[in-house]
Amino acid sequence: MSRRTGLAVGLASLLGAALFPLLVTRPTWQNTAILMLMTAQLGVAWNILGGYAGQVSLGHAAFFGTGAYVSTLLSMRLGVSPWAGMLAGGAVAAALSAVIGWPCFRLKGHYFAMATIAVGEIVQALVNGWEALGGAVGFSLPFTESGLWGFVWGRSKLPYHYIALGLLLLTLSVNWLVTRSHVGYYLRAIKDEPDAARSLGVSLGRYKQIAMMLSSALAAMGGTLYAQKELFIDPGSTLSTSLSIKMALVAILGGVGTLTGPIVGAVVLTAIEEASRIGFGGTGRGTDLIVYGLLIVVIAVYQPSGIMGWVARRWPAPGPAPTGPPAAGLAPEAKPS
Amino acid sequence: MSAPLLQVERLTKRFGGLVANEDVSFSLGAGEILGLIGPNGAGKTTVFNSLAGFFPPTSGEIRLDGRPVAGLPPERIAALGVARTFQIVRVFRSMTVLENVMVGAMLRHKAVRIARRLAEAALAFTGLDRRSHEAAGRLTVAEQKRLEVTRALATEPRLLLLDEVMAGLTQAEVQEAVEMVTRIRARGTACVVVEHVMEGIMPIADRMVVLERGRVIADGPPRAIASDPVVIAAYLGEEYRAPGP
Amino acid sequence: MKASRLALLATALGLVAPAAAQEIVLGVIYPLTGPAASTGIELKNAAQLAADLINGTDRSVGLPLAGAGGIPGLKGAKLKLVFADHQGNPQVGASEAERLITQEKVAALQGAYFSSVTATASQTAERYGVPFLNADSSSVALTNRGFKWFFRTTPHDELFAQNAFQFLKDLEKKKGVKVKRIAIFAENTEFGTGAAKLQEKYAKENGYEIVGKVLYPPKGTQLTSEVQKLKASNPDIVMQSSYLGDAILSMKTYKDLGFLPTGLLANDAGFNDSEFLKTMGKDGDYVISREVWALDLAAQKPVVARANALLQARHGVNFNGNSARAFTGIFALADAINRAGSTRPEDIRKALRATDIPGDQLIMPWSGIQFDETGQNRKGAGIIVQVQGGKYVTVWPFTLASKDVVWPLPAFEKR
Amino acid sequence: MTGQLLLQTVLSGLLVGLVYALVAVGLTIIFGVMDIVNFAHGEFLMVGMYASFWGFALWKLDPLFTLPLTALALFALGAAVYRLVIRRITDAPMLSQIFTTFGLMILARGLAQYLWKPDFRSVDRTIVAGKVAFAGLQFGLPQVVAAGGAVATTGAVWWFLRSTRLGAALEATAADKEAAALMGIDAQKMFALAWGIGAGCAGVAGALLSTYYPIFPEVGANFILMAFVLVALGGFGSVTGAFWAGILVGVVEVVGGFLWDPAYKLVLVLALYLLVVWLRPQGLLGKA
Repeated sequence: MSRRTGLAVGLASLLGAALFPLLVTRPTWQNTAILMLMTAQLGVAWNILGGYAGQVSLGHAAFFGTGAYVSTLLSMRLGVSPWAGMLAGGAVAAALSAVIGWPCFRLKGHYFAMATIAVGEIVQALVNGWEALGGAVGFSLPFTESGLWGFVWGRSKLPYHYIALGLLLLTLSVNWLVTRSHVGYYLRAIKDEPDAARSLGVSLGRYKQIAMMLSSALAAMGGTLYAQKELFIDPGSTLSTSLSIKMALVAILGGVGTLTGPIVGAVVLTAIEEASRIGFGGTGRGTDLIVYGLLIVVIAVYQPSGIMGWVARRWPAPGPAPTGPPAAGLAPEAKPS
Repeated sequence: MSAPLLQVERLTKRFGGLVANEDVSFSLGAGEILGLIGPNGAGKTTVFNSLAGFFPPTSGEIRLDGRPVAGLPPERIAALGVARTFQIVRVFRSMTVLENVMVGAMLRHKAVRIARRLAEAALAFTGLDRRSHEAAGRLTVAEQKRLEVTRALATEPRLLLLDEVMAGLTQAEVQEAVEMVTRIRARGTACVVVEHVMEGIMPIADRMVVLERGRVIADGPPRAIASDPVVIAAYLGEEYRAPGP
Repeated sequence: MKASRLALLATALGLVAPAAAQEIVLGVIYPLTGPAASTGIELKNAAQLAADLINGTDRSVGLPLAGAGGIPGLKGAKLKLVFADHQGNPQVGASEAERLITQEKVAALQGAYFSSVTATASQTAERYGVPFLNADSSSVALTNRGFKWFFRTTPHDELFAQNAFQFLKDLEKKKGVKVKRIAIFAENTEFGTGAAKLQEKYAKENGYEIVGKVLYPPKGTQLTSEVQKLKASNPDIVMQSSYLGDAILSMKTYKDLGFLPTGLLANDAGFNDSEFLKTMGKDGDYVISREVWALDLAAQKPVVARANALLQARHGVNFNGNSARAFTGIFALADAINRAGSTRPEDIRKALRATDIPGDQLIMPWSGIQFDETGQNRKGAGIIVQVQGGKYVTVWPFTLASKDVVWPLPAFEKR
Repeated sequence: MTGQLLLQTVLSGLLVGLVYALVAVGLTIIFGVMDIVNFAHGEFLMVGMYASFWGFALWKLDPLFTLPLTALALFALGAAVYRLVIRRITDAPMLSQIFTTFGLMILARGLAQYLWKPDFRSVDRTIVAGKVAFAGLQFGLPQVVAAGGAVATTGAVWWFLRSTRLGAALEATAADKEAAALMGIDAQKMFALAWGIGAGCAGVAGALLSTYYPIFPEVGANFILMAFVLVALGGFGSVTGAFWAGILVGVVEVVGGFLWDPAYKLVLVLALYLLVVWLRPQGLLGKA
């Protein structure tokens, strides 16, 4: 679709998202909407590294968890406002990603993905055994309705909805700015032809690292929002590999390497999850898993390049095709070099 | 002769048992064009890759303006003003022609607007400006090679390494390439050109280095090279003589 | 037996009687998929049985509200249970609780087996001001969060730890068995580490020596290194906290590596799951476990046998600690709603605070149900059971014991 | 005493590692031939275990008797999964391949719970019940038999790849799809074969494991991470790599867990993997 209609659709959905909780007052739908916004934010954050830089990380929950733990520890032990905790969490996650990224970037394709799974599992196991970090018990945050300063609200969903929307917009704009800046050009160049990019003075490690740090910082901020909304964090819910895979799934389903792909993916995936669980969960026969698994397979098989890929094919925009699936190190023929 | 821009001394490169280069030495002044020729498998591209930093030489020295650069990674060597093209073309397929060149320009100018302006200028210089909004993947091989040159030029290099830029071109396209390299040199950029197309390289090279099985067997002006019996025996074959006396 | 089958039939018929005046909807959240699904479904079946008994007209089981044809205090309104699956995920537990409260308009909630999920689900109930009855999570933390709407019928880990050491003391007095060296073996989750901490505390207080503390990641592929470590610390008894899969795997590994302490004191969970004995057969014999229910309580409380017969008839399995607590939880809620005579949350909460169900009206070995200011049932009590002849028999407190405890643990070969 | 205990843990680790290796061999064959990481590989193992269980529960056949049947059934299942689903995504980017196999994993677990209830099952009386004890060391007989079976199967697969025409065709396809096609090798048949053998290996592992490991719909999750680590550690696509990696990881896990802390045995294995892969990005025996 042309740039103008693309923009129109974008603005319309933004308006829709903003008005949604005012129009739909049923808390369950409001909660599902917030879940979609939070999942979308994580998908967009993941996409900066997985889509644009072509580095498929399956251990991103380590950064999400870092955000959740840092802000929780700061607020519970030092009384620091979770807002400051959110920024601190982002910084710590960025630093952690630098430590993790540096050795992992030597690896390509499947090896990189496997290494990130290993890192994610190690972080979860270490936090699980570390008493000072709450160990396996995790933390229950105090349920004080301290409003904006304390980042905790009672029954109303609206504040959480708009914070989640705001965080999503922040993540989108960072993503957009990256694509607009030289970093974005460099990342696309690295993805297409890493050696050619190096011959033009592009340091692969540094720019992948920039993408990784931005991606992990934003994922960490998502972690803080999760902690403040659920008021309970433990290694299982914030550091698990299944959470990392979900972040990737959302971007893949929507269309990797596209700006809005992960948002569409988040909406569809969350809808499938909620509907299958609410619809069939109560039976206890596992039917919700069957429906969920079947839908994922069908979507993956018939829409390999994701929903936005289908949209781009369906209504081809003038000019070059969207970046589409990353090539370097990921296309099937790229053996791990 | 100004201080040598590039100095290669006793460059040797072994891949396990295979000796790709052995004791290769030559030098190059600013704004000079050096032809690097030799039969297939003579080690030309290995020299290129060593110069561009894709793998460290087994032994020997490479100096740029007197500064040793052997072993530096390609991105550092690029920053020092050495740009290159690839024997097998490597354009950024999913990006437009203009965007490809902008990536080159961004080495010196990170601001996107300035990089775009410089890229447009470079495209005009190499005559690809008509195709700037095409997806690079859709260009012909000849155009893609020209795009690589443009992209390399956009990094404002002092030394340009051209790896068989003229291979597979029609007669007319070879002349265009020769004309373009001459204009590049006119701007003060030195070039090392690896070529098989003799009529492309002979007229523009200030000096020629001939490689055979990894060793330098001749180094001198094109005319001397064309008539040097050792070179002829190894590479040129009887029937060819340099144009003119 | 014939009479009870007829009664069951009547109950079934009762169900299809014309719709009652008004329906009381209760939300029940359990893990119906994922690794704990088999336990979740046991809890679900038990809760449904309780509701069906109350809605039915058969009074033979002898529990006060059973056969009352609905809640008398609300003109015979029928109980309707709506089940939700939290898949063992705290976030899903919270959103399911919210869905049940806002969409299904439940009058009260019961759940959620995993302490971590109970934490988030009960938090949502607290936000909405809906009574949350927890029948089966034993983490101590749940009742010191200062919640107004949270009520727990089951005793928690602190009490179970005290029971375990009281049992060892009584054992010493009665049978002159001197236990000195204790090894703790637990999964490194909230359930395991929580229990381990309490066991360490009470071991020190009672002068026992902790010779080894082995924590393991659940759902592992093997437990060889763990059992080797236990064997190396050569303890007199092992206190173990494992869910079903690891309980089975660890017992088999004990046998393979020829390791057998004089006593194996399990912390319920996997060791009391109906699958455990089915799988282990006689290798599971003589395992001692803390429990809150055992079939042989029927000797002193006939209601236990009658209720168990109904579950046996419907699902072919006996009650166990988990399902008995789920069953009792529903009755506690029904009793409160009946006394409140309304489905308004505030009325139910006040009624729950005033709950005082005597012990003989329960199938549990408790002196009754009475909630203290933190919502914890102060009359809950644990018992200790031992597997003898393929069945769980009560061996402590000695007053309730139906069999004498077999100590030490006979070698696997000599069974 | 500790010397003997150490030897005991090393050998126990070896036994466990060999079973890991068999599961990983199946996974690495699928990857080697098709560059696809099968997230649902654990579920093939699960189906193998259930097949053995039902053989035992319904007809009182010991899992070791029905092992060949289980292997064949899983071979067929693997080929069928390829034909029905994977065939459509062979050329899709790695990401949607991960997405598809992840979907298959969830679907398989849901079906298992739907068909066979979520309860824990086990084969309680198997002919290999009992213990092996010598020189003060003790091992469960099922574990020893399982390790033996795993080595035999891995050896058979290795022999098949090395010295049969079909095996050579498979290796050729792994090396270069297009070149193999030029030589008249039907890639589709090879892919189906790869998925068949991969699932077959998991089926055999399932049958062997069912003699001592509890069986439930989620059992695949316990083994899949270990299989991934072995494939990456051994080198994607390398059968021998997966084999040696299995032994190494098995020993490191059990001995490390015993000497240091069982809570961190997985961390030990993963740290070992990261170290090796960092030094040799293509894994122990992977293609550079």
